[in-house]
Amino acid sequence: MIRRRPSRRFANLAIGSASVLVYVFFYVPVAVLVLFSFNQARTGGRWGGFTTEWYSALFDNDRLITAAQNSLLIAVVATAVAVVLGTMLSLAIDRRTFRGRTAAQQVVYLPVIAPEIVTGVALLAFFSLTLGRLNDLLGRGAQDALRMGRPTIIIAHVAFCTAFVALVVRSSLRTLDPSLEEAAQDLGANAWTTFWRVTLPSIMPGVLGGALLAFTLSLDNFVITFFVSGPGATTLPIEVFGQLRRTISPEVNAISTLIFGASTLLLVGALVVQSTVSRQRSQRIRPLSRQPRNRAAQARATQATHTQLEGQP
Amino acid sequence: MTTSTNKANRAVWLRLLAGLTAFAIIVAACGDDDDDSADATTTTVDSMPEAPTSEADAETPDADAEMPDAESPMSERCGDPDRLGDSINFLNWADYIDEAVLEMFEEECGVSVTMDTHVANEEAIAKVDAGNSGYSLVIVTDYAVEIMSSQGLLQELDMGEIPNAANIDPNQMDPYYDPGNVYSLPYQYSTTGLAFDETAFSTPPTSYSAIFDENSHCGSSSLLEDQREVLGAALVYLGYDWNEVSQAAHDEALDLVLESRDCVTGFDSANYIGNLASGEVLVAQSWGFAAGIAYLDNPNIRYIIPEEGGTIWQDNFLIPADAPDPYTAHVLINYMLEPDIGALITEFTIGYTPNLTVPPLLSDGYYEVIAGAGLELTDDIRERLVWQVRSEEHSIFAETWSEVIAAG
Amino acid sequence: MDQHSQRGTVSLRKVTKRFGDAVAVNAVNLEVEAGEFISLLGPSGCGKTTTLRMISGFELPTEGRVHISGRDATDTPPHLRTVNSVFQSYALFGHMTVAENVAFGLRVKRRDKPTIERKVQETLDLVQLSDFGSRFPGQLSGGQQQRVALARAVINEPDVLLLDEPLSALDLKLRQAMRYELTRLHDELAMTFVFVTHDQTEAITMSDRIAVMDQGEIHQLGTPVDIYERPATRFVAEFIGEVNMLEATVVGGDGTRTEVLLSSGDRLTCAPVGDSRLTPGVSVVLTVRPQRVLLTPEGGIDSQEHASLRGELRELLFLGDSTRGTVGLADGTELVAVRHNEDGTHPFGTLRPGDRVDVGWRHGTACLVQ
Amino acid sequence: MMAARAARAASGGSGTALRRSAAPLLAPGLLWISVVYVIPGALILVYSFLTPKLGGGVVWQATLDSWEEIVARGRRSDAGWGTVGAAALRGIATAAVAAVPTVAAARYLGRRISRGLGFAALLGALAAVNHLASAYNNYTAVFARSVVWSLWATVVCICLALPLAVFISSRSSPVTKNALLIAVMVSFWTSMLVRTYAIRFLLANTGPLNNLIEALGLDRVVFLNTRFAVILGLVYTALPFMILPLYAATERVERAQMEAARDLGARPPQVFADVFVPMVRPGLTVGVVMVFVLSVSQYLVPTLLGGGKTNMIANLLELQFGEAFNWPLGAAVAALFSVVTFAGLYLTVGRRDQEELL
Repeated sequence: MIRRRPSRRFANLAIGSASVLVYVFFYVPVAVLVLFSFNQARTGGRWGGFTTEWYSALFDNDRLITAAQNSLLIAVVATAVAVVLGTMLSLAIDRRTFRGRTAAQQVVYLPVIAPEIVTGVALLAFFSLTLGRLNDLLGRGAQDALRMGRPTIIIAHVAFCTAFVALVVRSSLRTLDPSLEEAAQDLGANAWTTFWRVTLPSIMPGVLGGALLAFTLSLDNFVITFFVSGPGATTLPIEVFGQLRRTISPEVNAISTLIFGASTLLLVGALVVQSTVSRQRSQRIRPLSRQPRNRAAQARATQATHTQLEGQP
Repeated sequence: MTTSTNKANRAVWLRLLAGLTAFAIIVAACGDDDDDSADATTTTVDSMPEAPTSEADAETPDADAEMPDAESPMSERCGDPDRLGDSINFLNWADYIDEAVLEMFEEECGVSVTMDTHVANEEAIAKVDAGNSGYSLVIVTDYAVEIMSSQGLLQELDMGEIPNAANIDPNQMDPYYDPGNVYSLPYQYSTTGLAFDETAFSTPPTSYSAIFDENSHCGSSSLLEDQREVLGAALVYLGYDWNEVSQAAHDEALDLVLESRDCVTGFDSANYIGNLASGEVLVAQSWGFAAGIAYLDNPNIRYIIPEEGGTIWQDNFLIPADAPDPYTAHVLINYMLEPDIGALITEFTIGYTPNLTVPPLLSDGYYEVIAGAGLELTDDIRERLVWQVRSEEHSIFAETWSEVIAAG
Repeated sequence: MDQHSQRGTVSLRKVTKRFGDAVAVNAVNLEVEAGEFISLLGPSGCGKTTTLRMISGFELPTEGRVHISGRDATDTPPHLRTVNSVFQSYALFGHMTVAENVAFGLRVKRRDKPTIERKVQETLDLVQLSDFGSRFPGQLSGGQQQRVALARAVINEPDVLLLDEPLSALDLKLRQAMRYELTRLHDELAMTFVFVTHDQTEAITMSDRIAVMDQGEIHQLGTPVDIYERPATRFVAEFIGEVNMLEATVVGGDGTRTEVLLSSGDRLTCAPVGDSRLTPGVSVVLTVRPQRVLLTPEGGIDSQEHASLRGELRELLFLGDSTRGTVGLADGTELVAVRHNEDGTHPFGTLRPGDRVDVGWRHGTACLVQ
Repeated sequence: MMAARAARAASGGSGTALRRSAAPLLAPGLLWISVVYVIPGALILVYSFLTPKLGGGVVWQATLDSWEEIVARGRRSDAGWGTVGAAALRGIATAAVAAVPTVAAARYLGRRISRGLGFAALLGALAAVNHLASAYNNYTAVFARSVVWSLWATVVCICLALPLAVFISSRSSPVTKNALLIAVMVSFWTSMLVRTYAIRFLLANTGPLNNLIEALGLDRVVFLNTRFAVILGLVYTALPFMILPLYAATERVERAQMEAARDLGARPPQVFADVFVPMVRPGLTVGVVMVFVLSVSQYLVPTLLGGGKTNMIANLLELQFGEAFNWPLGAAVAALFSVVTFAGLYLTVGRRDQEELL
């Protein structure tokens, strides 16, 4: 039995229960929508029995499927571009000195702090102005006109995704010792090789994290997308928002459940991989963290000391 | 042998790469091309393995070869096959058409319809106003037609291409917003009034007092989230005209709305339908068709046009001035004015059809809802209905409404 | 006893600490006297830090009681104990200046401002950082940070100052300087110091007493001389300095001496460790410091006052200030002798590797441990 | 070896190599963000000086109407000189009420009393400004409300995220940690809209929460379309953005420093205020900025959970850009809103944290 001071036990209990509360808060709405995706009653509020008909209906619902495809496509492209641009930006800001660095940083921070709705209306104004002028200039017929749609959505998404990627990558760059890169260069690697062989692998978690965040933000964006979308570019949030005029259809719950399930599976898979890797690794190196867990490391250190002492005679 | 396999492999790989590049380019640059580009992309990628070495011919020949097949059994409802495009972008109110109609049109005429939806007329206007919206056919409500035509955003309809226009109820033609139907033809129309749960009232309400009078059903009533409808209702309740623009009248109407603000569950144009069905809301200012939808879930729902009056509104087909394919749009309008198609649409929307050939085709179910929910549009009721007018001077509605927004 | 006289004492009574199944500290008894400089010495993982943390209150003993200044403090939370700690990593508050760091303890006790300012200056003077008050810890060197950590603890005038490997992060030169500094502080403050270290030199040079710990137990508690000259266990002997260890079996003896048989076949008589368990048949280890070992040509040892063995000189190593000779005994076990070089002459005369030699030591300088 | 030397010579040594021009790395991303944010932002400012066009958009004819409307127009409903007095009274009352706990806290934590008083005064000033703004005109009223609600949401987010961050970072296994973090993210992967709609259902008058309340023998409570629902929605939406940075900061907290503080006699609340909070401050700042900015411009939450009865700045913008057909006015509101937000952030975040943020 481990004795603990009552106050500390109370604090642990408080922290633990608050955390549980937060997760409950997060997941009750998700549980509701999962439940409703299996609800026979079309209008929510009553339980009309279990059914999977909404899932089969979903596959016949071209609008939702197309919207989901659009969302995914836009998110993938925007994320891909943003990862490259964002990583470059963060490298420039963190590893290079140049005039106007602060100003550059502030521009990068703009998408994070700019109110979404303002960005949305500003982009609507901007695109309607510039696309109109461009079309006049190019004198194109209506058939191949430049217009709002997936390209404009992607342009907008790339911008805020880039900013988020840059911020996340920057944070992992900052924990990376620059002497590591200098060492690589000292060993004869050119800047390019250094980046691919040393810098990128070290900041990979940051890059992946940034990509994940960017993907999520792009997938879920409603306000900005709403203002810059065009023909054939309806994304899932916009489609769902349109449906809210009546009551949300069970198919929407079904597709949300599917997305939720897929992302959970994906992330749980990643977690399993990570845990396997870390278990393998921990057989070699154990974390040197806190007192009670420390014993293995201490035991090894003891051995080392002994060896040292015994090695003398 | 080995070499050739390698070569073949490499070729496949290169083609795949090219395909993917094409994919990326299509995605990044040509989201605006005429076909649904998701389909176009799929075709390109699919055709990759068997496509010959040249990349130029990857796109058209197959499609062209297939087109006549699709066209040959084409009915006369599809207009001139030579002028008909193969796809069209269509902007409609959300949840306002049976999607089967679009599939039928595609099957019958070989035109794929990409429908996008809007949730406000203003949204549709803004999209078209931005220029090169890509939409050949747009559906908006009455006053929006007037605004768009005054801005030169619309092109005149060629009635020669829309023979079915002759089917339209003369009552619904020649509206105030488009005299002579130069730019628009009616799609569906409905009214705005009150919907209520019959069981909650000993005597059915006949007036907006059911909402504006604090004592009745406080906490279970709802007003639309629409400045014109709410303020209009308040104005007529106070004895003014629905389209009144005087400051004094608006001051009074504002006070009334702000008072009832604490009583209504919300200003809500969407959720009240479900709430009526579930009993959470007992009386609501409502679109006519919405009362019908609520009735489907809760047969106790009734709809009235209050004695002070209500609005009539009509959604319309129109073709933007810069529509990429006006001809196909005309064909689609004509198609949707076919009796069977019109019936499909009206059965779905539970609105009123302006198409005189449609009523005989509507199901008993439809009439049951109309009769049961009290949605019949008699001449007596028609007299109480007004059209909402929208011009510069009506900006006072927005000013008054911003007070409502500011209040909470 | 009145509490005043007990101020500064620490008493651990059968204190045990378990983490899950692992026993970190096992039924330790320790009485620390007021004003004493005591070191807990042992390898990492021996339980010394856990012991210290039970005194500071960051760990609760699983069993046993902790008394500080005569009062049972087992259940007193850390902030109410009259002890202060200097942490291994210093744990300085990076967001506060040096002066704010030092003032922290007084500030949370809500002393008045002038007092705090005065005492902060005094304490900074004491650790020779008078002019560094407005700097941030990040701007200081390791040694300076160390002294801030000291000042931050001693300003509270604790009954007992706990130091957890405070010198381990410093380089050799600084470490030596800080050793002196700590001793000086201890003398000036007349405070009880409990010092945790794995470095025997630190413990031996600074402490009044040393508790050598291993596997959660105190193997020996004594003055540095005791620990060095008369290790109580094989572990202590091995851990402190260099030592020759010869396997042996007790073959006889009385109350004053013990007769053992070495693995090399030699019979020796030793002073007993006062351990009654040394009955004939028990196997023991004979320990003797290389500095105590005499190395002479054959027959050069007076066997009356010395124990002596015969062997062959295997190796001579010149170490600068001393020379080290390794002797192989009959069964091959080795014995090391170290002699100081004086006046540049060879301390072992003309002996060369391969010579037959006698090795021996004065009776009483070797110890038997189990 | 030779190769290494040659490479170093070619690049002019590693130091110079790192000092090469930043332009190629910087230009694409910076240009992109500028095109999407800076230029349209400037355009919005231009629009605010133009004439509205019926049907949306602008007529390119300069006017100050929009700015006059925002700055000079009074509120019809409850403006008046009396409100200034009322605002002052309210400010003083708030400060007085707030002073009790803040001074007590300052004393308890061993801080100067003046700091507690200062904080109370700040709250009082905020209340007074809020009162004034609410009465001044429609725009300032909605503005003030958005800010106050977002501040509440931020406070609630801190209160929820802090224990969770501590909880996660005190798990020993990295796998558990990641699982818990991912659990925060996964819920985030389901459409915000749909989840907000689910909250709507939960809070409805006939919804599960009210059924529960009734089952407990209490009266049903109107949650929906109240400020409670809206703030709850704001918290729900923005919470992950508080948890993640706060967790990252908590991970970096050195346990030894907290122990040192306790060792020096600080009680747990003092350790929290004097050591823990300063140490997690960078993460806290990031979280506060994110939550505040996300909340203050929220559109979906007040629309879905406010039911038109409880509105925020985005609803006002929607009115102007939508039904009101007054883009210039909307642009002016947006411009003012952005300027005030940026200025506020700049002033509150401070230099040191800014470095931390950027």
